[in-house]
Amino acid sequence: MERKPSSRGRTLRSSKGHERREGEGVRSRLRRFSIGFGWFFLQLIVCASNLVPLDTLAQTSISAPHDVRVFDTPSDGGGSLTVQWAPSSWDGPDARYQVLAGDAAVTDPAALTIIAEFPANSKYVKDAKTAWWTRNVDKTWHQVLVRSAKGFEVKDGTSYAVAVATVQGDQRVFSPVLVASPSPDWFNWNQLNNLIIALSFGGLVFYSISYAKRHEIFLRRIPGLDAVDEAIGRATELGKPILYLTGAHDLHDPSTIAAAVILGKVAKRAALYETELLVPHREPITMAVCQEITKQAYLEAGKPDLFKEDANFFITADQFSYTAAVDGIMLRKKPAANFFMGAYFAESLLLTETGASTGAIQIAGTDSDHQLPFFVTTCDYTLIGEELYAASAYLSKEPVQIGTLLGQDIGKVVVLSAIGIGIVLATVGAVTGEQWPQLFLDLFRDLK
Amino acid sequence: MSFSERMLKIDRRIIFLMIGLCTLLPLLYPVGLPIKISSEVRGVYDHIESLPERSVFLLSIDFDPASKPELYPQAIALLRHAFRKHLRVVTMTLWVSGTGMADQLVTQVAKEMGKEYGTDYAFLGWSPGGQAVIINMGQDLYSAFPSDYSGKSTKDLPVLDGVRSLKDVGYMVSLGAGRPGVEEWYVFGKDKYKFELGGGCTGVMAPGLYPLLRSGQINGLIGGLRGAAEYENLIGQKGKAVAGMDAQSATHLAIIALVIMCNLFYFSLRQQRG
Amino acid sequence: MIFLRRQLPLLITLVTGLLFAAQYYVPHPASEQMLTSATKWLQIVGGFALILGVTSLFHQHAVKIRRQEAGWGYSLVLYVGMLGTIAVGLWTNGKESVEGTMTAFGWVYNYMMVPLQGTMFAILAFFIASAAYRSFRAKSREAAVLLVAAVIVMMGRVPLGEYLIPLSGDVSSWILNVLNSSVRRAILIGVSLGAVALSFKIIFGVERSYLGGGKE
Amino acid sequence: MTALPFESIIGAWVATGLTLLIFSFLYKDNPLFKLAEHLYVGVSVGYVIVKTYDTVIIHLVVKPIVENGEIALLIPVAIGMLMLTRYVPKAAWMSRYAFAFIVGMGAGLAIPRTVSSFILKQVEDTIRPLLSMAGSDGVTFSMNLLNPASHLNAIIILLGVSSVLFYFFFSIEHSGVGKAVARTGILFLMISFGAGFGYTVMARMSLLIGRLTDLIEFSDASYGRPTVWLSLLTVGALFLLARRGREQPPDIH
Repeated sequence: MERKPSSRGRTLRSSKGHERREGEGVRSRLRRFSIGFGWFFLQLIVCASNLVPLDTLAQTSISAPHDVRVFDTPSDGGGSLTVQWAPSSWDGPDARYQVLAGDAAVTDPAALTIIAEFPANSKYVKDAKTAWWTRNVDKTWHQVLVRSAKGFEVKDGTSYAVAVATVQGDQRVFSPVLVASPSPDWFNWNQLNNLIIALSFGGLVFYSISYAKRHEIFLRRIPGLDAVDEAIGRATELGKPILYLTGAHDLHDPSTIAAAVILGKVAKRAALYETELLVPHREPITMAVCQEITKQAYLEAGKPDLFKEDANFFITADQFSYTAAVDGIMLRKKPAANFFMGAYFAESLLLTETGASTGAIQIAGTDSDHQLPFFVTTCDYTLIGEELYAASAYLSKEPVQIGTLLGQDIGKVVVLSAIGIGIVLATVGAVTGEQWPQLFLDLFRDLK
Repeated sequence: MSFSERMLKIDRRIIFLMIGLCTLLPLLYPVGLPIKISSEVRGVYDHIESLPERSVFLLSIDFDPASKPELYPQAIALLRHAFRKHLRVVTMTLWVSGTGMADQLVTQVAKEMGKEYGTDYAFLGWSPGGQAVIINMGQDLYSAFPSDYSGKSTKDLPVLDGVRSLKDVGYMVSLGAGRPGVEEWYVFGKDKYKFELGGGCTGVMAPGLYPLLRSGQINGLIGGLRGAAEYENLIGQKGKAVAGMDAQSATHLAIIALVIMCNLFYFSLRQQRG
Repeated sequence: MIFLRRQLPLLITLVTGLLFAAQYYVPHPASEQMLTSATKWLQIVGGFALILGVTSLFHQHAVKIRRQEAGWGYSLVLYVGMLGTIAVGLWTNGKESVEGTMTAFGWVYNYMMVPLQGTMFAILAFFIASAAYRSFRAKSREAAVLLVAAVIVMMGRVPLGEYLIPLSGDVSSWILNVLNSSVRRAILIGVSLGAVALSFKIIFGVERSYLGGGKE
Repeated sequence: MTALPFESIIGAWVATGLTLLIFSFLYKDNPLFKLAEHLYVGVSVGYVIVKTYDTVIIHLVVKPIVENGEIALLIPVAIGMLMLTRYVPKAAWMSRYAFAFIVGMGAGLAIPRTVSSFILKQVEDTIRPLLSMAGSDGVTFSMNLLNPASHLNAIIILLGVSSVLFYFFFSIEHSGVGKAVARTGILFLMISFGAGFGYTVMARMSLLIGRLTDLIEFSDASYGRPTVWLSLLTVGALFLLARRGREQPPDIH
């Protein structure tokens, strides 16, 4: 037995109602996001009072799905409608729901195409990954998207009639037919948290850069840098040269820039102590820049006459030929201190092993994390990852570098506090079964 | 010069010889020790098992000959599994110097399994740009690869029926030796286009991909030759990876012995010097 | 001129950067269409960048040959290898195989490039072994922890190790899945913050080293 | 067994020879290795050029323009050309437009995607409840170390993530409690590097195994045993080179 749907007038009214809701969407969502917690808490209480216990699996006779809503899927590229309806007391594996759609002119739901059919205890709002600021109904409601499929095309700007039916055995009960039309949107509200995080972090970085331009900023001591002086001192005592490598990349890589900055400091010390400096290169432009840096360092140390053009020299760009040549230098000249700064690849081990066998103090600094294990085991000190940048910022005193570092530090504090607060709230949520911790947790979820 | 000191200074070519023998002998006289299956590798296997026939399986062969010993066996095992499950196999590469290898690999396994080019599988070849290729495939596959490796129009390939972009791919595995590799496929691919992603990688890369595995951003990870050996075991068709496991065992134990000896001599030397 | 040479490039970076960052949040088909076209362009430009990357070698070795510097013979070998490969490649339309049979280009690839590149990295196995013996010392508590973890993972990842010490497999899997994951996650978050900061600095022209020194 | 095709046999000899030339580096850096290394660079550059020409010029640009009239593709070609002005000193500044486009677009694409893939996703997965309600048992805390998702492991991951993140703070001095946290961070870092070390050893050994497997295959009689003959030849050549080297004074640089 099939029951005929209710009047068409109501259908139109409800679809108009949705249009209004959509028009308001932008402002209301923003307001919701900003007013946030208090508002939502109220909403939750209201929703909770409507909650129907799911575990009452009753064999009562079925009825038409109630509170059905059909509207253009928000935050999408068009071509899709969202259908939502309230859960019922008889939602269970025995009953099924059908979602039907067709031309807007159709008024008889039985004449519509069946788009989806599924057990009545599936397809909930909570299955779709959404955040509270985009959710307009409770998580326990049903939700289905109507999209183009074989034999049924959903076009933007065209109106479609949609109905939901409850099926049990050969009984089928229809909801009223509703009309809505899909359209593409200009903003994906689910990603609002992503946008806010990106923008505020970007703003933070620029703010901290400008702050660093105006204020002195404390940077912690980096133990590897202290070791630099010690190593140069020892080379001077032994009367042996210092070897400094700037890595495999060119100056486009921040790690090479950091290596060049640290070279300035090493060269200055070497000039003061009058110790020979050897800087073999793999890249001609880096060599030219490092030559300038070295010259400047000797000038600052007041020993321009000691500066030698050929302290920086180019060997070859080929990875292993370069390595073999540098190993040769290590074996012949037996430098007392070896520095490996910048980006390194498989050659790192060949270099540091030879260096270790000559008994040199070795100090490395790299962000090539795949090579870090080898540097740590074969060198005396290693600047790990970001420590290399920090060392360079510390030495160069450049506000852009220091400010960026500060900005990133604050970013890390935010991440850490989010994790800390999040874990406490998640645990509270898990133990008490409350929903409100989700208000915070959703802010740090990747939603689409 | 004390004993320890002399021992530490031995010619390294002796050690080279030792490692050479540790590799060579087990290869010539294999033992065949059992291999345990890890949950990381099982993740990829189980997902392919769960796919219905004729689902689209995209395999991106993102490595070059330098990583061939590790990733080639992985690719062979994955392709055999996919062909056996009668999936529609689409292959490609983001690494220019891997193109010839990928072509040879796909052709060889397809021939072995009796599959036909165009209807059962396709090789799209290489395209430059790394991340740009991934995004473009996510937007429109035919824009990123207007023609396949042999120059045929991709729109005419029956194997790509109903596939418009990465969104229509049932499962995608990237076998990456670096950049672009598994991470890029997540960031520029799965993040937006929401296909299921699995990863295979060299041993050097593997530890860095574990956070993505834990967070479910990739649903499985085949790490290095060992991972390939596990996969070969899972599909019950042993190949080069299983054959290499004995040599792998021998060399690992040799390295461990060397590290221990190094530290013994080092500490005895330190004690002597006070 | 200064505008054309200095400000316009920065303006281009600013506009493209903001446009494509914003695109992510806009699902409208117009924005998707823009992304499709632009990534296609990026693909093609990527090809040119690749050529740019390898051609610096031409120059370097050509100079060596012209000046007959020490080892110029090797540079000649490089040139012969390159020109030979290009000639063969163009002759076979850049295909390693046609209908499953290997072409001459495929032969160069399979029997020259594959073994050369493969072996280049295989020699590292020997150097790891020698370094293991000569320099992987537990100089500090940190290095000791590293070595112990390394030994466990080396044991646990091979059948013989698992056979000798059955626990090693589970322990190494725990180290990789839990301890290692947590560290790599922290590094990943830190590096990502750095990458986002760098991207912002590039877009707003604070970081401009990518434009290259060059003459103004 | 059918005889192998001629080109495979020649190929096996060439491949074996080149493999051995590279392996000769283990003895020491020598002209044979340098020869092979330069040949490698030459061949791979040639390969990249051919592939790029075929893929980009022919398949991505010329064909679509000729066959479908996609004139818009001339824009990226123009950008690419601008990039090549690097080689013309006077016009080199024009290459900046190309780099500005690529780098700007790269930066723009990266920001939102990095935030979602590596910051949000990783933070989201770290935030896990440390207790759970399991049916009738009430509040439970799982201690199973082998299950990465257990509560105990969630705490360990939390500890690792926060101490390592703290270690990379640069605007706070590591003293007092901070020192203890930073030290924990270092220990976590070292364990992870240890895992990386173990895995890298595994990877390098696998590469060697792969090469030796090929050499064993090529020592087969059907190829004419190139491995055996060429090994002898390489050793002989190295010996000769070593003798010649001893007669000459060692080079300085």
